[in-house]
Amino acid sequence: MLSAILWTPLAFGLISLLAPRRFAPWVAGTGTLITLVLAAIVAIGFDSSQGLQYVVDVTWIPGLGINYSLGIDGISVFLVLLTALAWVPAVAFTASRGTDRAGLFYFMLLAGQTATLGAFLAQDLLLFVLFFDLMIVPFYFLFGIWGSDREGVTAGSATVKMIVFTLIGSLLMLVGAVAVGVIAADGGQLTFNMAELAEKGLPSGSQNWIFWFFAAAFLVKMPAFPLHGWMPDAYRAAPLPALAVFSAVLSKVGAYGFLKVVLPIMPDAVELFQTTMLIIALGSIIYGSVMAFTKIDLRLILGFSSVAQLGFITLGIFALDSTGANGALLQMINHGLVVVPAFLIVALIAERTGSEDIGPMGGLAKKAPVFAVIFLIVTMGTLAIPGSANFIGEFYILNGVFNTDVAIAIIASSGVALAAFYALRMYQRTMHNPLPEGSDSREISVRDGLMIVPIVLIMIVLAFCPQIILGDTRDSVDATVAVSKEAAQ
Amino acid sequence: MAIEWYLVLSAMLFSIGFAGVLVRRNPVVVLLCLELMLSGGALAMLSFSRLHGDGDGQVFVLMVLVVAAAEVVVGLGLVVAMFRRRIPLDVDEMKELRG
Amino acid sequence: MTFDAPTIDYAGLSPIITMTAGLVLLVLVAVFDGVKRTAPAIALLTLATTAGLLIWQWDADTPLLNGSLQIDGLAVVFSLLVVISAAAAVLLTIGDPSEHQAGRPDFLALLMASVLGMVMLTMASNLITFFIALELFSIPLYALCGTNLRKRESLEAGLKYLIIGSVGSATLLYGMALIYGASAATDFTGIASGLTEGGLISDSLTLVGVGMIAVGLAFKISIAPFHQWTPDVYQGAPTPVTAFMSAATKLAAFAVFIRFFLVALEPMAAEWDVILAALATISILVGNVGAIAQSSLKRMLGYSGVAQAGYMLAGIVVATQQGVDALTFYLAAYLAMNMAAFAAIVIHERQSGFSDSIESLRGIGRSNPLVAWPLTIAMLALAGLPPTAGFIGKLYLFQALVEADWTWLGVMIAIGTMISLVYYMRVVATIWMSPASDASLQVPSGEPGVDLDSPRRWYLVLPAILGSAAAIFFGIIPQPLVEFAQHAGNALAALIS
Amino acid sequence: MNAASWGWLVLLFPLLGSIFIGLTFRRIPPKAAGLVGIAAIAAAFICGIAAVISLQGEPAESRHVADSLWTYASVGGLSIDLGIYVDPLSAFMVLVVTGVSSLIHIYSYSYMKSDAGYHRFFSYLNFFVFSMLLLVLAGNFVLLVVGWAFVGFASYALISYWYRREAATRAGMKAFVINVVGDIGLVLAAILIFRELGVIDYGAVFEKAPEVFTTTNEWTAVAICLLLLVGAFAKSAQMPFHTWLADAMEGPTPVSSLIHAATMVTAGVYLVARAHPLFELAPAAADVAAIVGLVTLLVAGTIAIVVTDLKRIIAYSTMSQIGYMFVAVGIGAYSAGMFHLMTHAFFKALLFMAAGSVIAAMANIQNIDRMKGFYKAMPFTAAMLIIGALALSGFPGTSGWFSKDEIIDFAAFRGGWYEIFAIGGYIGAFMTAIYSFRIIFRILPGPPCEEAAHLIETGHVVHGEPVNPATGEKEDIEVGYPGEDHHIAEQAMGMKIGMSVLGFLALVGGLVQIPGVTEVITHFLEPTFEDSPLAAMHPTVAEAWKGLAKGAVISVVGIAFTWWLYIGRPSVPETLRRTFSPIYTLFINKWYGDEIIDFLIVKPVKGFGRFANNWFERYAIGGLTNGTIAIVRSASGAVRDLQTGMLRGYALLMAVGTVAILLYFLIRGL
Repeated sequence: MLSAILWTPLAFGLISLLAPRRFAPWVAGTGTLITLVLAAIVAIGFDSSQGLQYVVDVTWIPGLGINYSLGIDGISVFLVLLTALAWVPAVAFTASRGTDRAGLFYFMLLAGQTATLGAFLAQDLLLFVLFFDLMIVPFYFLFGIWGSDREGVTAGSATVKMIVFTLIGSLLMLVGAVAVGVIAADGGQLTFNMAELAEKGLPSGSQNWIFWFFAAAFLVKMPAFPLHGWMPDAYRAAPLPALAVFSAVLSKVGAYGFLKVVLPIMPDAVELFQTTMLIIALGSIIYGSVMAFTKIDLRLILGFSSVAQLGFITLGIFALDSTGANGALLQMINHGLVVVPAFLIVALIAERTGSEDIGPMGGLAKKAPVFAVIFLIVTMGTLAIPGSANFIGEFYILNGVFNTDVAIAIIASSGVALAAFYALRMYQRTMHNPLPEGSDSREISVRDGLMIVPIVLIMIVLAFCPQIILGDTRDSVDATVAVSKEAAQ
Repeated sequence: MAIEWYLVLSAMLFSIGFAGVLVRRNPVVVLLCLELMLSGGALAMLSFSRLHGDGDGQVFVLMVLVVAAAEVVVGLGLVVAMFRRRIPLDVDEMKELRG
Repeated sequence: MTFDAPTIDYAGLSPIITMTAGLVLLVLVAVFDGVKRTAPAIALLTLATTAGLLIWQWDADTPLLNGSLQIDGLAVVFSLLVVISAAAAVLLTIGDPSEHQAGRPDFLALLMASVLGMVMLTMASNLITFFIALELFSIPLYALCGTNLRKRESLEAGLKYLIIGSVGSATLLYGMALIYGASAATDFTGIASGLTEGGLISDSLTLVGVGMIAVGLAFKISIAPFHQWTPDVYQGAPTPVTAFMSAATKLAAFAVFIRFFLVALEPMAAEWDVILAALATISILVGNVGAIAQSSLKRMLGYSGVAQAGYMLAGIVVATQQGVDALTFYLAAYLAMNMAAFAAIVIHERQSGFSDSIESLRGIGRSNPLVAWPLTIAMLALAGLPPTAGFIGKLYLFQALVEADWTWLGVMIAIGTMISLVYYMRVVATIWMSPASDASLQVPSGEPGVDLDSPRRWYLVLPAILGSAAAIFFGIIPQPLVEFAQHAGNALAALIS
Repeated sequence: MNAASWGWLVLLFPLLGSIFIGLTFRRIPPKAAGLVGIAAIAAAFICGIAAVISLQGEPAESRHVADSLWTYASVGGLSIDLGIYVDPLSAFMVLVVTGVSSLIHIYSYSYMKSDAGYHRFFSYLNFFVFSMLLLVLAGNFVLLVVGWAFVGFASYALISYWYRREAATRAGMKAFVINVVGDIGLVLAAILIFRELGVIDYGAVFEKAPEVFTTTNEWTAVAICLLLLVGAFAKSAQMPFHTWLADAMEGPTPVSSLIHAATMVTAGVYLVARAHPLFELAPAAADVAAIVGLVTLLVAGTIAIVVTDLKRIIAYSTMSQIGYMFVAVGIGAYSAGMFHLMTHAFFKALLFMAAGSVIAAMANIQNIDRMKGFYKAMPFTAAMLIIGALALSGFPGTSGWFSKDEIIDFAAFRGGWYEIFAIGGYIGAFMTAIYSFRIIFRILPGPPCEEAAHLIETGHVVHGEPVNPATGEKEDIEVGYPGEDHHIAEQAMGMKIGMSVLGFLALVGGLVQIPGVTEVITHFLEPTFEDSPLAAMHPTVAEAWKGLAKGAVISVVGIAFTWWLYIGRPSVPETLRRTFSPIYTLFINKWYGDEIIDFLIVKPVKGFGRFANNWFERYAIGGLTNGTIAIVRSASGAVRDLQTGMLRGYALLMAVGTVAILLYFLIRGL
């Protein structure tokens, strides 16, 4: 079952690459829908009381001790669903606008989905690393080929920068992952199964350096302050539908990695570097928020807001507290749900104004009240207004951090106020104020609405009952956090 | 005579050859210097062969002589080809490929 | 004194005999104009037969010719890879101006001689065969580099390669003399026991000998700081020759490197591992850094080859069987990627009037998928990105390094790989993300060598497709290649602690 | 049905109304939307009454119902139910909110008639009422935060309702961000409560708090209460979070009336009353509430005396009156505070409505300097204005008289240093009389101004061009700027109904709480405050009447003094202004509240933003990124410079390398 979820996108991607041009969008769309249905079936069938489920475990490279091992637990179940979901509007949006070299585009996009799903499903550490590295490749092409050149920065150079910087961490992580397996085996049978590795444990001396190899990969991917140097150029270059899924899902893989890999396998190091990580997270929150409200490019506002949000998520994870980690996981999903429509809305705004700078914008709500309301809901989600699931995520995160370090919690909470400012500013400067010449206040079309509204509806449903997610994730997350807690004692 | 002297001589031969490669600019002379270097190796080999009193080293030296000849042949061939193309026979002038 | 004729194991020798026969045949063919056109077929047939015989000897583990050669897993595996590389080179040669210049059978005869030297080198287990085989593969290669007689660069590359190569050979020879002097033996096992029994393991003169042999071999596999010929020769030599030597010289030289260092010098591994690790590190840094900002694709691949050699050397540093396995795997993968890359370059060259500048690749992602895809896959594989064999190769190396407590060298490889992304990805970016420049489209069709149909020539396309397919295939299903590599490592299992 | 079920219905109707109007905005005519909105709130009001009746049926000692629909979120022991808590206090608030809201909805139905965004307005307004009711009925602190933020959002949406005006959007942003700061205070308070008590539901929290916080003023209890106060102050525009309220007057007048006078801004008072068990465990925090209330009361009063914008005068007056309420709940006069909250809702909503009517007649000019002689032109509005002003200034017999003086009496009764609050309260009352009758005396009597004259002559309201008062440019009425037709109470039934009812309530609403006679509110709220020793204390009836008498005197003297200032000797204000010019400057600049916040918070954050953007991102992050690239590139240059193409150079490097290796080995061999 999980194999089907994993490979369906790639298979359909290949078909769309080879299919006649006009069928490519349909093939790709079908592929993402099938993936979504399969993921939904798995999520519905998920039993929160049992740990790892739907396990697939086949020897892949016996010579290297690597297994093709998939599984789903409370941590990954909704992230898989989010991944399956996020790609649907991205494909639909591209299909509705048409694109150059469509077959190749959908192939890359769907290959990216397979890689991302792989990272969430993998239960073998090296398989995880492989998919983690693989993710960036299709996006490199997507951003580079279909991206747009900005002043002084071509899409090509922006993406080279992106792939170099994100892979810096990934390669170190590869060394680290190998080291984990080898050191844990201690001359015995080599295995990279995450659960077994967590059980075997590592000597704390090795944990310390391996921890940073993993952290480098995850922090760059998020990206976290001060490792976000690649982000602005890449975000500005990227085609928006691809950027939507990139920002919504790929950035979460880093946070997921902390939760799934680092916490259980390197509990001593986690304990040791907890404060450092909390400070990095705090830096991301403050810096990301402040940057978000000085920027006028919508993509960068959202980009830096992601830096801040990922900061919150990291904060929650490294609170090493049940509420913090659960909040972080919930927040990963919430943020994904917010970002996908946000970037599509940016695309719609750009279609109406011909620009992505909020400087000269305004008044788009005039003839487009529905559009404005959709954007308003998304904005409120972004700033985590109490009543949204995002708020519950932040609330639990802050609660977790509060139990760990009061000062950090209080400083972090100022990020909430800054978020209110930059998110609202983004909304106001586009939708409100006078409508300048040359901007076209046009209502959102039904077709575009169908891409965005379902996700917005999911946001609203979750706002009424975030427990839908928390109920399933709770046990797995608590088990993960418990490992670190034990190490602390 | 003690083996040391042969070894010193071989080392000198080798070093002179290497120095020649470093300082001479005419490819033909450079090829000559290469022969010196090989001869240095061969002499050392011969001395050790005598020292150990087995024939392997001597066989080896025979082979080395052949190899050296072959090398020079190819080298000279290339020099001739360059000469025919009116390329100056100066290794310092061969700077098309660099950077 | 009675003379006992040595028993000759013809089965074990059969690949060498076949190669020699093919070589002689080619030289004969060169004489007769009427049959000259069959030369490539003869060459391919010879290679195919050799490959067949090698597979036949898959499980062999016997000394040949009184122990001067040894056919075992290591030899078979490496010879097979060399033969594959040669076959690709033969295909790519067809229609190349250098082949035209030198005369087709002569050109191929030189090539086959070089291959013969390499095959012998993989089997060499004696200093004499080691040296002869090394020279047998090197000397024809010097000539091959200069075969494009009309091009000044080609001649320059040939002469540079020859002179620097000979310096390397002489150094190697001198080192051999010193080792021979210390151990009183020329066969590898004899050296090992001679050194151990003589208590000369940390003797200065022995170590100097080891150092000089290391220098000689490092030169062949383009290890910095003995690498400087590499970019020049890669760029100047005819592309099919570059294609051949890029992987094959590394294969052959690494085979003997493994055999000599891990058999003959195994007792003193603790003496030389640090220096080799240092050389590997220097290579990784110099190669990767040098490749940045190159404008010639072949030259860039030359530098990249220096860096890759550094990665591979790490497999020897660890002095374990797993290291050999990883190295073999990496070399096989490297062969596949290089085959794809150079085949693509050959196709592109013939279309673009022999330009190998990276700029000339602008926009070919759209106009010329048969160049673009293999080149892209090759670049991704060289950069070690999944899902290519390059990724698994690095993984394998990391594992070997970590197990042998050489993690810092693994980190060096990781850092080198990061730097390498800059230039590999720049090529990919040029292919896919830059609009076609006017210059690359305006190829004067009257110019000699312009072959607008080159993407339709099966003998050019085949290596490109096979290479890139292999790079992907073994990235997804690496186990067959892992086992293949382990076959080489197993041959030394008994000898490596 | 029990009270909780009625409570759910109270919440349900406005929510449905909001969603329905929002979804059908293109389908149903504006009038229908307005009627649906009114009906929804009226239904909520009726359900509120039903809830009260049902609640009264319970025995006094268990007169509170908690009910939950489902588990909202539950992780790591922190379980949050989607639950409500109905007790006399919340029921009282429900009645005030729904009652006043109904009237304001009716008023808006006419007032906003020609506005293009009619649907949007009613949808927002209904959503606001829903949020406010959620705030009031929430059963735990997290849900309280939700309601708290929702009203903030609704407030934002309605302040920015005429979003074409940049002043309006800016004001909305300011209100929202300051309110978010308040939300954060509440969030941290909730987290701290959970950490200390392990529960988050009201009932459980109030039960456990005395057990856990065994000594008064334990720092955690104080911290919790102070954090709650941050939320309360931000929402109720108390210093130093007060600056948004005056700007919020950019919203349509019914919004000012409903949100920024009658209901939302008093939420802070409700919160303190709600959490009184905590505040009584942390008297220090309660004192902070009272002191801040007093300071705000006085400062806002001084500003209200000098500003000339009609709506802003009333807005500062609101701040000032909420100050009274904070004093009340801070010193323990809970029922008095709630009583003042109710009467204030009546007369302040009324004042805003009347002001809206005047402003409409002035074609949206709000400066009282321009207004004159509306007594004849708009008799009904004038009457309502006078009623509002009388009640506000605590004229004997009006609702404000009873409620305000009850607070001051209690302060005097508690004695000790609490006397300060009584004295401050009387000073405030005097200022209240001045600013409320300053409005009356400046805009009603005298020769009619241009607009008033036009109204008298033609019977029609002046048709001003829709102009943005801030920039003077022509407004775009399509996006919902009030249309060219302005509606005044005299000509619009809905406005008249809303105002009359409120006018009646403002006059007689105080009669429910005549000391010694009725005291309905005190008795009604008693079950909520039964555990509080402070609430049990009462001044005697005689003392109360003595206080009322004092209040009456101050009010009458104040009004008379104002008459003397503006009618008797119209030159005096100008003289005073010139004589006390520094003080006047201080007052007219609102005690530089905006500037201080700007200097302390906005500037540093913006400066940090500039620093981050112009310096840090460019040099540190860019340096890290590009610096790495530069190092690699320069290394690349070095390698390529070494590659001279010269054969002898290559050989030399080989020689160097060889010698280095050999040296290593030689040294090693020694």
